[in-house]
Amino acid sequence: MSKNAKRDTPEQEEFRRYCRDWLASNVPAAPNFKPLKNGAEVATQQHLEYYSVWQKSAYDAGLVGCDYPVEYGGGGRTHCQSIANQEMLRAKTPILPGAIGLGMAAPTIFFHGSESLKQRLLPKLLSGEELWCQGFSEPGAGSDLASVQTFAERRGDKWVINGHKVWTSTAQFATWMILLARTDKSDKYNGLTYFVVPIKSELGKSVTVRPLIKITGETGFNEELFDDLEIDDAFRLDDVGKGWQVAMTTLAHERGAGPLTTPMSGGQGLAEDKDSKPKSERSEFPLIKLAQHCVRNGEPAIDDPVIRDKVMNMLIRQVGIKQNRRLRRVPGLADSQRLTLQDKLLGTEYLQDSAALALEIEGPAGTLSNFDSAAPDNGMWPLAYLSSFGGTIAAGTSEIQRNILGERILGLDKSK
Amino acid sequence: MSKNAKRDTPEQEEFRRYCRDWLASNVPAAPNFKPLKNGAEVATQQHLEYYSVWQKSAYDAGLVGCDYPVEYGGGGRTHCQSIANQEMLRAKTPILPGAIGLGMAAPTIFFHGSESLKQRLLPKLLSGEELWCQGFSEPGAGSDLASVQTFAERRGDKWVINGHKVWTSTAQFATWMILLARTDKSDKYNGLTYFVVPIKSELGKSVTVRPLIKITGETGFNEELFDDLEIDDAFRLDDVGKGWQVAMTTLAHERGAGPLTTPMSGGQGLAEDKDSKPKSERSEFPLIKLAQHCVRNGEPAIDDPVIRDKVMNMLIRQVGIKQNRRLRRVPGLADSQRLTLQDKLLGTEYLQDSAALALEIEGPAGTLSNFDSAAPDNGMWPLAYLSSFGGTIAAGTSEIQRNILGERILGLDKSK
Amino acid sequence: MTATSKTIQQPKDFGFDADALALKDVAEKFFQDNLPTQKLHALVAHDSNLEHGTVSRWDADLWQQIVDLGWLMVSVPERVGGMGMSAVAVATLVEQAGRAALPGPLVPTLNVSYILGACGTDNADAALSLICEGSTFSYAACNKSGSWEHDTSDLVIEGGKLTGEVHFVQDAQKVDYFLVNAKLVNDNQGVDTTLVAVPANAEGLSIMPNAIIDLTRDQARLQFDQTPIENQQIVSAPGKALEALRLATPALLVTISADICGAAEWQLQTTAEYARTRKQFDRNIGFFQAVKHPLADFMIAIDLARSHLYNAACAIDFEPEKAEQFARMAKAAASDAAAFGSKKSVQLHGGIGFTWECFVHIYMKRQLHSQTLLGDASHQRAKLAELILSQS
Amino acid sequence: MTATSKTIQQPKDFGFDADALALKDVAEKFFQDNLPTQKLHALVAHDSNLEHGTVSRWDADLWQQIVDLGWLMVSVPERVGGMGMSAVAVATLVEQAGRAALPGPLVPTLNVSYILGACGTDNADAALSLICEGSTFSYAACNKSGSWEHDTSDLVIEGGKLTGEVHFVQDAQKVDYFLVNAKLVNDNQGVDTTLVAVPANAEGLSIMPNAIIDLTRDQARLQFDQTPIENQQIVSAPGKALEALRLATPALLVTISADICGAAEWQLQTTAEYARTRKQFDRNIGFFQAVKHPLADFMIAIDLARSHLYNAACAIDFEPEKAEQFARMAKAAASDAAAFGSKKSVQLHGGIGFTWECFVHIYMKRQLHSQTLLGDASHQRAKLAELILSQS
Repeated sequence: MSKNAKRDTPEQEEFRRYCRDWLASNVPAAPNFKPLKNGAEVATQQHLEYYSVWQKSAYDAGLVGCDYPVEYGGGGRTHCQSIANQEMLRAKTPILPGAIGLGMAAPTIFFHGSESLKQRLLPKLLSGEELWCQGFSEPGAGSDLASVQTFAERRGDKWVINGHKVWTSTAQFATWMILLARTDKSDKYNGLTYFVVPIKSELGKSVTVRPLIKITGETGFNEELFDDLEIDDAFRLDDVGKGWQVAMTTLAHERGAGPLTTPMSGGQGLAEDKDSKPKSERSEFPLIKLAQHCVRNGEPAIDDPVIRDKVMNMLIRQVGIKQNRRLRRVPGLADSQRLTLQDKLLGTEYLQDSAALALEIEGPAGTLSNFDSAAPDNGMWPLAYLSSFGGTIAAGTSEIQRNILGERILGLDKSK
Repeated sequence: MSKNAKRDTPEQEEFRRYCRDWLASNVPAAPNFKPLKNGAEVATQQHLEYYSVWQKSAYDAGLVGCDYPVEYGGGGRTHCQSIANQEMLRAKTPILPGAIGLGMAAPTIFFHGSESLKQRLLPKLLSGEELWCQGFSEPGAGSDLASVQTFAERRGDKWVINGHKVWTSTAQFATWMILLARTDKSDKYNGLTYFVVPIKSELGKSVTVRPLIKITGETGFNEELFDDLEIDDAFRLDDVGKGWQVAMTTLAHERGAGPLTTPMSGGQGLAEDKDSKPKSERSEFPLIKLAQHCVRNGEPAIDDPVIRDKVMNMLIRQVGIKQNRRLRRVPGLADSQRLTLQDKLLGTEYLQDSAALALEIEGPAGTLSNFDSAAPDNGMWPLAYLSSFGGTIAAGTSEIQRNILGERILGLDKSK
Repeated sequence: MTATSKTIQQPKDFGFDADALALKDVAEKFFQDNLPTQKLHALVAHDSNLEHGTVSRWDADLWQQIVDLGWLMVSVPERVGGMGMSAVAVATLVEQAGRAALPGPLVPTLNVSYILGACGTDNADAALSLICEGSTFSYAACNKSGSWEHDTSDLVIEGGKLTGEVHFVQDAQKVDYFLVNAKLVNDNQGVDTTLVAVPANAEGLSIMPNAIIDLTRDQARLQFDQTPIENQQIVSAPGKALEALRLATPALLVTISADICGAAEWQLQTTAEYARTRKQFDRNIGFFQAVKHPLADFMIAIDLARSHLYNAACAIDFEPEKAEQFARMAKAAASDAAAFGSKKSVQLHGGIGFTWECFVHIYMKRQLHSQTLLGDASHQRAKLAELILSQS
Repeated sequence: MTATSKTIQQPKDFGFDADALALKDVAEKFFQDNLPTQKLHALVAHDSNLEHGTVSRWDADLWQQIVDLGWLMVSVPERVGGMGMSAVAVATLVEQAGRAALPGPLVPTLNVSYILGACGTDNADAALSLICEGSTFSYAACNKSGSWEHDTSDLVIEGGKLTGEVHFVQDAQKVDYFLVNAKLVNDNQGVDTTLVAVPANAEGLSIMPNAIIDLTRDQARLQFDQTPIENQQIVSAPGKALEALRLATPALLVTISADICGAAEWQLQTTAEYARTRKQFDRNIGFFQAVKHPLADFMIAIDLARSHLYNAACAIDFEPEKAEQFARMAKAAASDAAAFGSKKSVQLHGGIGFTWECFVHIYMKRQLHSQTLLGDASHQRAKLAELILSQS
């Protein structure tokens, strides 16, 4: 290890040992379905059960929520969640299904919720007994989050909510939703208020959840319609009109930039630990193998120097992204924020461009879907290309990412 | 000829015959320097003399300014300038040195000048006895022409001008300048006024002309400093505060979109008539020959399939631009304005990208300047690459061109 | 129209005459009226489960109208009862069909009409007559690896029986006949590439549909097992099939390029319309140069591709020695324009562009398919280099 | 620092330790203080007539300070009196020099120190001692066509005399010695590629300067006519010159990539500064996405190139079997970043960017030159493909 690597504190050291011991005998057996890579992928009852059991077990052992105070169901430790995360990654545990709850709702409730909300909501959130979903995006509010129109009207001690939210992962399983609503139509930024909303109990009544069909024909997201949903004012976070500021806390934690470390578990189902050195570039870079197997006009595609040039260019991008992630952790050598803000753009555009190149390599066979037995690589590439637009559009489009880089890093005037 | 080709009117037919006859015995011998391709290239006294003699001779014969009224020194004809232009192109005559005068100053004076200015200025402009230059751009007013700061202060019947103009071709030879000046600092668009300014007579007094050195190390443009230049109010075109509207007339004619056809002569010094079919793509597309002669890493560059792919891509662009120009003249098949507005962008970016590719083809030899005897193609390519930025920046940058296309053709909101 | 001048071989207007203009205008209106995008979406995207994606639904009534308009025979020579229109006219018709993303074997049938026209045999003329009567064809020639060359078919005719597999056959579940490229084994003269017309319901022929991404087409593998071939089914003259295919190649490239250009114009206009009306940050998104400039670039790419398209089409009629060169340029330009524009059409629609209900994915998928047909852009450039460099 | 783990061969921090950090910081401040861009411009751009462009002016006093700081010997092994610093430290030093567009033979001398270090002979060590004493070197190996391979030199040593021409020699008018790649003709063993140190003032050596575009370097053709060579000038072991060159190749690619990355960062910051302050249409032009997004893309390209740079440098010390692969990736990424960024740095400066008085052209010209040194991006990708595909 280099001199710059951080040392554990005594508390962390002890906790690391504890985690390691506990994990040695408590990692569950692999599921009998293809392991998921993150909580947003939970799609079936079977998924839900397997991962909820794991979250409860890890929570009970003190590995989830360890930095939260004891009175909110946490472990009362300091800077220990990252240790637990590292050890769970190392032990290739299953993922945690409560990703939106743990990563976004929990810190927001912690920083902006009332004492009673914190006591009521956080324990079951951390244990995974209650699942959460996020109600921010709307058909008319994508890149411009502040333009949400879902309206909450005050009626005495209650709020009545009407509107339409979209792109909600796991809404079909969630007990609660964090919801950004408009409470004042005359002020764009100061007219928003942030609520926690019980949706499961209102399903089929004032809340409708419908699956959204993606460009690929698959489901995976939902939309929700609110029709006179009535909630108590106690479900409001922070003041009326402060919704935008509260949402910033949520987004900061979503991007890993908030003060609270998100509990993360996983490794099971991931091909490679992203920090460890792969055996060879070729094994984790599928385009070379694809180009060796596909025939373009009578010759293996890899023998076409134009294809080769493009494949090498893509390999260089892939290795560069990995090294960029490595570089950002070296103080003195690089500006960590500058590199971190590039990550989403780099990753999502790489996936898109490499899938497009795969289709070029495949030639006519690139027309075949994943349901055609003759499709190379089981038809994953056309699907990967179409799916890649989820990456370049969601959570800040590539266009917005470039704005952020130009504005926050280069100090250019805001484009909006 | 196809059915759609326009037929000459009887007047045009007769005039075409006259031009052809006259040109048959009056085209001057080639100069003993490399023939220039347009009037803006006039750089030496020798150039000036040779081309002024030609312009005077063509004017006297009635081939220049033929559509202007007789009282302003014109030929009093209708739609005949295009005929003269076609015939002069065909006869490969020398270029006309008064390009800025003929193409920009003359129509502006014609549409906006007082009767006495028209009578005084147009005859010597058309005959080429007096050369003109254009004073629009300033260091702070490039893409945003309306932000010119050169100030004209009214003092009774006079105006006193102070300021700084840049990117002025042939200012060192010009008798007159068309000048856009600010007369009201409080109103951006309605605070501009348009003047014709005698600069030669004021040289070394209240007007200083200095050569600007380009990125290539060459000269070719000038900058002018005005220090209390006093002119008569009679030199104003149109009303005070109408400068922006007058300038639009100038720019429309610069882009070939104005009602008056610019006298154009030439062909001498041009490799190929752009409307006639070349013998082969190879002869007018120099990159193939370059790639056959240059060696990249031991092999002719043309044998490198990656280079080949790029060369073919560039050839496709070149042929496409030519066909785009052809297509725009076919009614019913294409939207002529949509295609015409692309022309500047297509042409200038093609020159830039093809020069960049040439440097790639040349490899290490691309480091050599045009003063090195070992440089391929006499070192034209590094020079061409550097010069190409003149094209993508001047007369509406490529960025502005894309705005124009998006706004005027696709109806998108103005970006400014 | 003549091409007498030595320097000007092509007419300046690409041979786009009054007849061509009329055809273009009729086609434009026809598709606007009869196949608006919401109708197309209801037709081909009604089921989002791609597991069932082995046949694209099409509108038989609409198709019959197209047949009745005579559009299958626009490129059939007049001597066999066709309309014998100029290639540029055909290109403008296909552009309009592409703009509507028409499901149906228009391009495959036009392609076969060009190949049959180049065969010049009585049997070929008889097949052309079938087209004039409304029959549809698809050309079947690809081996398993989807080669883009004409001489790589794995099909064999021996003793009057056709056997073997042919892949990537377009609209195979919709056409009445296949024009099959096979090696005729002849005891005396060895093996000869031969073109044969085979009815879709022929004995021993199994049509094995592919599951494909494009929702507006279908594609299949054909399996021939001892399919009997009569002499009158052989449409190419002995030893002349490859020559006929070579002659028809520019037209094949032109039709698919035209389809791509038309679809691309739909993508451009639909995305521009969205950019004119969709508000984010209190502005129509077309205000932002990150939206405006890609759309301008897409427009330019389309117009360059269209310029190449008409140049290539015109060369088919007026400058045949250059036609393949120009057609390869056209396909390269069209494919690149489509790749860029498809991507932007989805991206600039944002979240809604990622949903099944938004129409842009239908066109993106059609374009992805069209881009590879007869070879993608880099393949065209490689072939172009061969053509150009062999002239030295 | 160790590399014991089987899965983690490289230290996570690229071996960027306290010494490296100190060197980087000192270099950054040194060039800021001593070679601000206006001084560079006055130095190298003082004459705009390129007819005189055969030598780049440099600042001898500044150069002496660099020598005194020991920067010529950062990569010379400690056993011969050098500083023996890690490759990543050297990379950060060269980055700072590149950011200042330093005229002077720093990179050529560092390159030669790597080659000599790989030779491992007493004569090579003696040459390294010269570098420690402040002597400068340039490696001379290119044939007329500027080959980027190591075995194509046209120079021949026969009977103790060196004869022939070598091209594209960097900073040839500034260095004290050339490290020459020549074929030694030996009656017994045939021909052997050999590395020879030759003083710039050697008998029979003519230095024929090129007129080049880059204003911050010079370049020349060397003509050797019976230049006498003593045994102690031969620095490579018999039969081992190509092996030494192969070993040094990653370092040669790393130094030029570092220079490019540094210069690119100058281009980015200078253009961003302009975009923050230049007003058009009543806004700072950085407001416009047509300015902002290319600058963001340039930033990303630079940072990817730097990530590759340190990975390649680190591999030289810790993972030598991967070093060439990573170094070729680094040079490809750096060259592509420079090509894109140079273009944007001039374009986004608008009219002023097209003038000689604006500084951006100096960096564009240096980058154009750097891009081709040791092979441009597509050459690196071709070599990379060979390396990767030979592993199967």
